[in-house]
Amino acid sequence: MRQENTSGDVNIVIGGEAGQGLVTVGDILSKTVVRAGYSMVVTQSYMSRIRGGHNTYCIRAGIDELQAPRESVDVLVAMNDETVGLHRGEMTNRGCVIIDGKSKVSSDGLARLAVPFSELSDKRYFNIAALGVVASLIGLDEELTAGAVDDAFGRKHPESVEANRAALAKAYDWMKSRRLPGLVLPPPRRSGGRIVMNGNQAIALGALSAGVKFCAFYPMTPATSIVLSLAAADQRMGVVVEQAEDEIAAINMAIGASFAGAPSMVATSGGGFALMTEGVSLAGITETPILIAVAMRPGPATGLPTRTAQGDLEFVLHSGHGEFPRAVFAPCNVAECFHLTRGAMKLAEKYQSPVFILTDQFMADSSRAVEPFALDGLDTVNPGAIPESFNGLYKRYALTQSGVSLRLLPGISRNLVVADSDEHTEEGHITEDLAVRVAMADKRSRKLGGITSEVIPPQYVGDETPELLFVTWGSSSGSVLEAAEVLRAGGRKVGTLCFSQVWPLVPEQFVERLEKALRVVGVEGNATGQFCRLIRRETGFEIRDRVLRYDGLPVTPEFVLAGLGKVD
Amino acid sequence: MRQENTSGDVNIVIGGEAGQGLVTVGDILSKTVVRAGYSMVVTQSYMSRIRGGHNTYCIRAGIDELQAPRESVDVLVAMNDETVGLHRGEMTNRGCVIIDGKSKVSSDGLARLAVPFSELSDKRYFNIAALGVVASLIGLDEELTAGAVDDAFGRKHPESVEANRAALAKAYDWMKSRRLPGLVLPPPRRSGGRIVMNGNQAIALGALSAGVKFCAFYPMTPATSIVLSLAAADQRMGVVVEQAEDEIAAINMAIGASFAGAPSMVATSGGGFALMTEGVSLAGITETPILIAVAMRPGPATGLPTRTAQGDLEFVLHSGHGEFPRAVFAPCNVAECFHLTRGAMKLAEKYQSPVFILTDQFMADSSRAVEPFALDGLDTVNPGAIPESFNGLYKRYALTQSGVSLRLLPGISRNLVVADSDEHTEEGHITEDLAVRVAMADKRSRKLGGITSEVIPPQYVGDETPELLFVTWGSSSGSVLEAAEVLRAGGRKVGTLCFSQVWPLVPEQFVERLEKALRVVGVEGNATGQFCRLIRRETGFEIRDRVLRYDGLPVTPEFVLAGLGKVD
Amino acid sequence: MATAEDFGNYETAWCPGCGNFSILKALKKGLADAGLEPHQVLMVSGIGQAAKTPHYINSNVFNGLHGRSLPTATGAKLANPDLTVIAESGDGCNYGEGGNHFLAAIRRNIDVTLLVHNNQIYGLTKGQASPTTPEGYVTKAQPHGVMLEPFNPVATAVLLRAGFVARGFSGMIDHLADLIVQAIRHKGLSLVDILQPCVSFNNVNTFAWYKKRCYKLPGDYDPTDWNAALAKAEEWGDRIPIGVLYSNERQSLDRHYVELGCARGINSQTDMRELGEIMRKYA
Amino acid sequence: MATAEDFGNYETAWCPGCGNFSILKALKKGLADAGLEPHQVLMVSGIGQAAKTPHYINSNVFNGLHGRSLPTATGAKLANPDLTVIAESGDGCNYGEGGNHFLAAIRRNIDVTLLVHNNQIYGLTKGQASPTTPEGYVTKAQPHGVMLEPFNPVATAVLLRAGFVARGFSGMIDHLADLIVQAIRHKGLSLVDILQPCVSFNNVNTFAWYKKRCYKLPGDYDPTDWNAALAKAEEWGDRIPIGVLYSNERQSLDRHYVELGCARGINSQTDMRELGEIMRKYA
Ligand SMILES: Cc1ncc(C[n+]2csc(CCOP(=O)(O)OP(=O)(O)O)c2C)c(N)n1
Ligand SMILES: Cc1ncc(C[n+]2csc(CCOP(=O)(O)OP(=O)(O)O)c2C)c(N)n1
Ligand code: SF4
Ligand code: SF4
Ligand SMILES: [Mg+2]
Ligand SMILES: [Mg+2]
Repeated sequence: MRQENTSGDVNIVIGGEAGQGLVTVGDILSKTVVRAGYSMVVTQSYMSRIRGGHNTYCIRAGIDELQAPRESVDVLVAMNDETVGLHRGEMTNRGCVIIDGKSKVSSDGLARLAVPFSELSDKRYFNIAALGVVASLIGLDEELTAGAVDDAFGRKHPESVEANRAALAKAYDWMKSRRLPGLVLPPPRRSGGRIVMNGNQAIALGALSAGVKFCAFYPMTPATSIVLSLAAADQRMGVVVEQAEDEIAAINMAIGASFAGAPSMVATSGGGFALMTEGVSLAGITETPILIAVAMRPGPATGLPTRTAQGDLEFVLHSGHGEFPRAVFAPCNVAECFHLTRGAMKLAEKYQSPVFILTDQFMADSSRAVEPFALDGLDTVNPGAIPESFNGLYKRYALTQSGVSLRLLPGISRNLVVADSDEHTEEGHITEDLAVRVAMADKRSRKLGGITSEVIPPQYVGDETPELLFVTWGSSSGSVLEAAEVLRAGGRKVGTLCFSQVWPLVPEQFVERLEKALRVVGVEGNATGQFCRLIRRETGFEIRDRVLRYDGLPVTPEFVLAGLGKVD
Repeated sequence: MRQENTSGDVNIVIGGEAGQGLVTVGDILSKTVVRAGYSMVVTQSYMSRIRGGHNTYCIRAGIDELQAPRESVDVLVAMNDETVGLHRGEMTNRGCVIIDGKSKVSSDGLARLAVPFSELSDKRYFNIAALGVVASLIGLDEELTAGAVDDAFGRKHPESVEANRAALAKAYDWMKSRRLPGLVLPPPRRSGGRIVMNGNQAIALGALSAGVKFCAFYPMTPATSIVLSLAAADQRMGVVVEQAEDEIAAINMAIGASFAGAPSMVATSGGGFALMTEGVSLAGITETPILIAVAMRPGPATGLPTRTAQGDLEFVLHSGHGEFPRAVFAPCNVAECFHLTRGAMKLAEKYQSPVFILTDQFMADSSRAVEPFALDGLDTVNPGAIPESFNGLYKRYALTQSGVSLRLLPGISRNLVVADSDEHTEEGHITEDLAVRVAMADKRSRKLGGITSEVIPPQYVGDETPELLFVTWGSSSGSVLEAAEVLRAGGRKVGTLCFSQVWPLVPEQFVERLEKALRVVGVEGNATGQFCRLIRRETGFEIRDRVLRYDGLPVTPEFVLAGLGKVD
Repeated sequence: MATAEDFGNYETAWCPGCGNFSILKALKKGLADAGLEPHQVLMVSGIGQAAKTPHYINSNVFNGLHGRSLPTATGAKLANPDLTVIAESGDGCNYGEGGNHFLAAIRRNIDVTLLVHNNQIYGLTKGQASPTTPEGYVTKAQPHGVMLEPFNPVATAVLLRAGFVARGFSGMIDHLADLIVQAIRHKGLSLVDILQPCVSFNNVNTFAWYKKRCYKLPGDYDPTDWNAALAKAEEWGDRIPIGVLYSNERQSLDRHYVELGCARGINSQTDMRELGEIMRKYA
Repeated sequence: MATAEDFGNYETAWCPGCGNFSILKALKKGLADAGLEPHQVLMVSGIGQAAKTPHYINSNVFNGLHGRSLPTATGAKLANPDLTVIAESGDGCNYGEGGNHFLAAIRRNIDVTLLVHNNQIYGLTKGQASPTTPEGYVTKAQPHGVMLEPFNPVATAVLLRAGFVARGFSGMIDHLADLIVQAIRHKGLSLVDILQPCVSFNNVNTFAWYKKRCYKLPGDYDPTDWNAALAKAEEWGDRIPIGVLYSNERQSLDRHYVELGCARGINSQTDMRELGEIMRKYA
């Protein structure tokens, strides 16, 4: 089932080998699109290698708010011949292939722009020429595009500015007589002013805005870019970003740093997270705040290291031995990556607990047009209490009604702070008194009450009594929202329930919606319907119809609609 | 609520400091009890230290089949004064304290055998004298006791045999005029012939009987003794037991060994298991058989390292990133430790998957009187298929209906065996073909079908339409069974549903029982009712009434009955 | 100024006669001699008998996971470079489970003092071989004797040019206290490997065994001579040198981060204006 | 007898110009020269660019987890001591994530050949510093340059008395192939640290850089002289020695287990009678 474009958007796929510079072209184009005032969703798909293979950078741009990728392609920028064959089947009726004029590959009657690259520029600037062709094709202003090119290269390679400009100008020039009206975007509804940001950048920015001061990591796709964004800002923001010898070291460093007073985080993916689970448990019993960002990719084990999945929900939810409270957020879009990360850091400090941001490769690499975040006056995490506010004999784990004990930091007052991974007394010292054990376990459990009282309810959109209700979470939400709109446009009464916090769950917030709907369909990026199982565990409500994707690609509106057909 | 002894059993607690030799006395006494023909349940409780503190070794012996510990104490062997104060409140009416005559500690009107140890023996043999006193007290034959002492010391310390004998004889002699009839066990109903074995020894024996040839481990209480039992038999049985540098190494070694053809296992506890979770996922995707024994203790983190808990069920069940099938067994008694371990090893090989034995400190250290296992003619795991049975181009991950591919071993034929932690082709080579990915994920999932078809149903005991149904699993089962009997004796219609396999669950095997019962009560050794949650997830049935213990001690019949009172 | 007594006097869970008692004594003396107050000190440990030590010291304490004292200590030091951070654990903890962190901490040259109670055995788990257990030593887990070559921590540390490498003996308390003072004062990773008798599980390397063998490095020994240090670090058997084997003046990782402006201590505030500029780059 | 061609010819996922190609070539030659047939060989790897190598060799393969090739190889060798087991992975894999296993494998002296593609960078994850990256080297993850002292794998292996320690250069294929043959023939842990240019992420240690510096150890060099070996292993900079730096004849762990009767190979059967006797001890 392929859905044709009807709504003023265009879907561009740049395809080619790793190392050909797709990402450079894609990033500049997406910046231009957003600066022009369009909405945008980027989807990146790449292989686990540095050169060769087949990668794509997909930009969907439009005048209305877009929240999801689209599978059908309007413009295919084929950086090599192979790309044409691989994507031919995805082309829409108005589809057009941009390819080097020298290529002999057949494009089967598809509209084809055979670009005489070698006439337009030196080989080094073919990319920019291609950029010019596609930018012109969809109607982006030349000056705007040139500005984005300058921004990308100007600082690093001032010597190339002119050559880039020239290649771009030639490309625009060459295109003048070749506009295909069907692909030109209608004038935007707004005048730019938004920023271009992907999920991982937004997580980094969110953490910085909350006052993160320490991050330890071991490189792992697709989490690494969170950390690289922090590292790029380390001197300006005052944050230590330390590459650890392994993931175990990373989480233990972050816990040590947090204990000592630095708002701390780690970022990793499934396999690296597996190695952190003992540390999660340590954060649980020592009641040390920590933010753990897990960017999912398909497992088990190494699996498909550069693709996307939502397959680690149950693992994250139950990670760490023993029992202790936690919260798990799963941002549904890039703005939420920022806001939920902020919220998660604050929650971690407030409840002195591990808190998770569960994202995935799709979201990590999906650049969007985002309203700049209002940073002025944002509050930051202030670790620990002011020691002056306290007098008496300090007890790190004083038993309280809320389960939360006053947290002081070591070294900043004469109060001694004692934390312990063993079961411990209120003073933090190791104990084998079993009554104290129960009191401490209960104290820790009580914190879940507070965490639960702050749960972000799932977002409901749609008819109050839908015939069809979609339930989804995290990065799949955008596609579900769009699929629902398509169905509504077809006259069906559809609702969507998107969870951006997947733990704890508060059944009262949503169970009625499940019961009222004529039919409920769960949509997730895994093979076992993990979130559906969780809902049943927490509410008893069984979501039997499920649209599950686990081939390494993001859930798309098309996939949802096609899947619906199958479970229908 | 304390339950008095009525049924021909006696409960002995030996208490004192670590390093005082409690375990030696306890082991000899338990051997004697079983050789005499009694049933027995041992409960050991010890602190995380080598000397000092307060430990107990509790032996419940009786003429009927015992399946659970008892909290009330009939005989307290106080190796130091502190012990009296700590256990005074647990003594039954007929209770008696055995203590050094020189002790001035008050025992508050309890019957007291003040033993003149220094008159009976040299200081080195006080233990044996104490053993003689308690053995005589409960009516064990002197020769039988002496034989057990000889067996314990004879080989290692032949020089001490006579002195031990003498001390024992003096103790029996001293006791002649001091028998307290209320504590003498009735004559046994059988004439011995059983063996004395705890859960961990039975796991080791079960693994050996299934042909285990490789075990790697990093020491961790309460799992270490599984490995020590294997190590003690390594030369005789042909098994390599290798101490690893950490738990990560342990599981990866075992996976390597299994791949190469040795039936393999690891044994650890929660924190060590956390470090193994990446390896679990590796076993999942490479389809390498492995037995993982997890002996639980209270968490989070270091928690109470020498106590018991059932708090890692959900963690084990969801351990490892990505999705792949597994089976989890939780032996309800020592005999099951043997049989389920055997079964688990065979299942692991058959479905080329990780399989778990989930036990805990209580079961690990709980010696019981067990019928010797019929070893003759037992089958063992035969890793891999016979290469001659196969011709053609070998594909390690050939797609099959059952999901199980023919497993050949590397090096024993010209067929090349290729395994991969990445998503792979049928040949085992790394792939990024997303259709192949789906086919492989589906293939792996299909194995769950086979595993499910072999699930051991929960054991049901009791009335067909009970007013009260207990649901429990693993080591808590014995106590639940006994609590039910007590209630039945009180005229109530009670059923028990004990799960010794906790994953996968087959609702048809038990859901009707849940629905038919007037009231269902879950009993578990954790704070959140993990198994109850799992049942709800899998069946929708909510077990609201729960008796949960998480103070580090085993669930006892008394605890169940008292807890029932609270939820009643 | 604080005295050794100010660092407390607690009941321990150790066996009578254990070498840990003298280490504890030396540590308290060392802390006092270094001029530290209890609240200026953060003791970080793993799990094991040695790792219980921080519970017996009046100071800030983070008693974390088995094998992980070094990364936790590293994180704490980077978060608050003003703290005096001491990682204290056993040979199993640091050279076994934590072997990778040992290498990395040396390479980082983080300003943490690492005190290893090296009893050449896993004490708390009842006597399995540790990385430093001598070849041939029989335990229940090694019924045929240890088959692995023992790990030489001080030689490895010297080879990798750790900031400060010393070996002490729990039986020589004043000498050990002095090593601890020097280790604390040294700005960089400071290892003090402490020979510690375990009366319950190590019947070879006893107090008497060490007493007979340990000798102090001569006064003219030059710890900045790497080659000499390596030779001394390899000396083991009939004579065992104790003292500061090696030291250098490499800049510590925490200083690097402080100087770069990344590590600003715990009172620094987030500069939202600066962050706004970073965000604007995305426009 | 098998030839280098019998070890296959596959398409790779490496960058054009990568040093891995020559290593692959040398490996195939080495396997053939060692007189091995494909089915006698088990290649075990971790994750990374180097770790893909086994997929390009016609042999048995276990491509496991990042950092874990050594324990997996160790288990396989103990299960079937007849196999020729080769662990092959990158510097990040073996000295970073797998650092603890590196130390332990040396101490075990397990008869496994360890080939490390040392490109001094994390290649597959796009160029972060590895433990062998030179101080000061700038990457996106180390924007201020590496602040850690680089790890010297061959010196560490010599210090810990690994069975066999060699360094090769991917640019000298025949020499490397010969090292691989010797490493395979050596009964014990055999490390070949292979200097490998990464054209995508390491612009310092290029082919030309190595070419200028690498020299073969002289014919009269005695690899059984530990002190000399340590000195050679420390040599780095303008001149880099390649060849067999060190070797000894310590018995390998697998031989120990074979001789004890613990490791009986994969065809041994369980003796139920013996087990019965063990069980009877519990009576
Ligand atoms: C991850 C993990 N693995 C294993 C253990 C069990 N464990 C606790 S202490 C210890 C060994 C302690 O030896 P060492 O560090 O030498 O300290 P010692 O008791 O000898 O002072 C082990 C293996 C644990 N707590 N956590
Ligand atoms: C547990 C875990 N952490 C991190 C990763 C991500 N990862 C894959 S390869 C790699 C680095 C590879 O570097 P190296 O071993 O030097 O090999 P190279 O690519 O340079 O040949 C990393 C960090 C992973 N796969 N697993
Ligand atoms: S077991 Fe050994 S190290 Fe532990 S307290 Fe006892 S003597 Fe000391
Ligand atoms: S990234 Fe480097 S190591 Fe990897 S294939 Fe390319 S050149 Fe070789
Ligand atoms: Mg030790
Ligand atoms: Mg590398």
